[in-house]
Amino acid sequence: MSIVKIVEEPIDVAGLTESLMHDEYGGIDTFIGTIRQFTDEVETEKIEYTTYKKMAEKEMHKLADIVLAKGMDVVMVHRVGELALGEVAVFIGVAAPHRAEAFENCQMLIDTLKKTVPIWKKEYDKDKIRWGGLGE
Amino acid sequence: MSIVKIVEEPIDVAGLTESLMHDEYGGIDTFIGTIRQFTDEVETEKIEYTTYKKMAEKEMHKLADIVLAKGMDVVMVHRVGELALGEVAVFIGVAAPHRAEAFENCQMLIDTLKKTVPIWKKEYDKDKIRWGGLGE
Amino acid sequence: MKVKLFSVLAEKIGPTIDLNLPDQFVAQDVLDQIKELHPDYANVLDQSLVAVNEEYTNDESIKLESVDEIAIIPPVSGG
Amino acid sequence: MKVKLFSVLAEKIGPTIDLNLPDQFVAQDVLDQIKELHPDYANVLDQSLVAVNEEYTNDESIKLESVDEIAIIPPVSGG
Repeated sequence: MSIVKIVEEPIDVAGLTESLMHDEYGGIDTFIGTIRQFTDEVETEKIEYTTYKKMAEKEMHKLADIVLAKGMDVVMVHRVGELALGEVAVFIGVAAPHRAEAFENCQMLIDTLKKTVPIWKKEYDKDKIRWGGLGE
Repeated sequence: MSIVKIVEEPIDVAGLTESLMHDEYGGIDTFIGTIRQFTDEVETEKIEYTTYKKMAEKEMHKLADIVLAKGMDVVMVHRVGELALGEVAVFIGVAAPHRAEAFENCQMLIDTLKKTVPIWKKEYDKDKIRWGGLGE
Repeated sequence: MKVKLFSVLAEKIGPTIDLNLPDQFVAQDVLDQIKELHPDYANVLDQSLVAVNEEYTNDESIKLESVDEIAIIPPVSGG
Repeated sequence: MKVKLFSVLAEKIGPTIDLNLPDQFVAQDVLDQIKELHPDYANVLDQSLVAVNEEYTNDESIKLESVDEIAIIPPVSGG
């Protein structure tokens, strides 16, 4: 049931949410990350995500397995390629018997994904191009 | 844009999630509460929710306003009537510029809703009927 | 004064109950009057709050003339 | 040995770079060799990790014969 992958096509938020609905779980927490227009003063026009796909999916599975081992269901999908404003870059979802653990594990998954999964963003901002994650 | 209401018909999870997607917000956290089959040993067959609707919506608006005042977008929808296993009872969603505040406020909304909003469940369990929230 | 009932109280007693409330009273007076009429539900009433005009009340004194609507709120259990 | 490059390094240098790695080495040796060839990207390389066979490495000693695939991982920025 668990879905963990990198995709190039648009993320089907409704279908992935649906996949987390099971009679045995009462609480589902989902996180949806979209392309934001403004970061403080900086205006973004689009973002290009690239990945080291095999390793990225391996790292995502490591994270998902931690949550699956606790008896929850998990969805982790990240899109790569060129994304326009408002498009969904990442969908994380956790279904659990109780809501506190759904929130806790969903947040852990997105926080850790951002630190360990080899995906990179090239941000086309109005003033210049920025590479995500790089100190200047 | 904010949607806050009590409904009798099935909750449109996909449509409500969609309503939270805006170019100005990068992070959306949603909580979906469904009818769970088992709570420890107790097997549930269906749940009937009733409400003091006018007051419930007033209390929900009080909560939503706290989050709206912080510049986020909010959805809070609770369904009442008779719900079968797996059906969605409540949908809470928060769209925010940054993910930490989306998680924090979404969890605050569902936690507080469960304490203050006049909605009651009558749980039809296999062994007997249970009224939610009542000490015995 | 018709007092609205919900949840188990509505199912057992009915959607409203008629009480004679004085010009000035506190929430506990309302709960006590119902308890006297329906001692079987003392346990639920002891866990309930009183809402006046769709707002929770605590221990404050309530003027009958300011009351448009009054309701007993058993422990809530939405979500 | 072809070393995979990603993100800004792939765009500026190319998707792979050919290095002569000894039988035994550490991650820093790989980064240092690339730095020597492309001093302009020293700043990015100083922030990068090395992955061997799709696993992050730290300071451990790596045997060339155990390496099927080696890649430079600049600071990640998904999500």
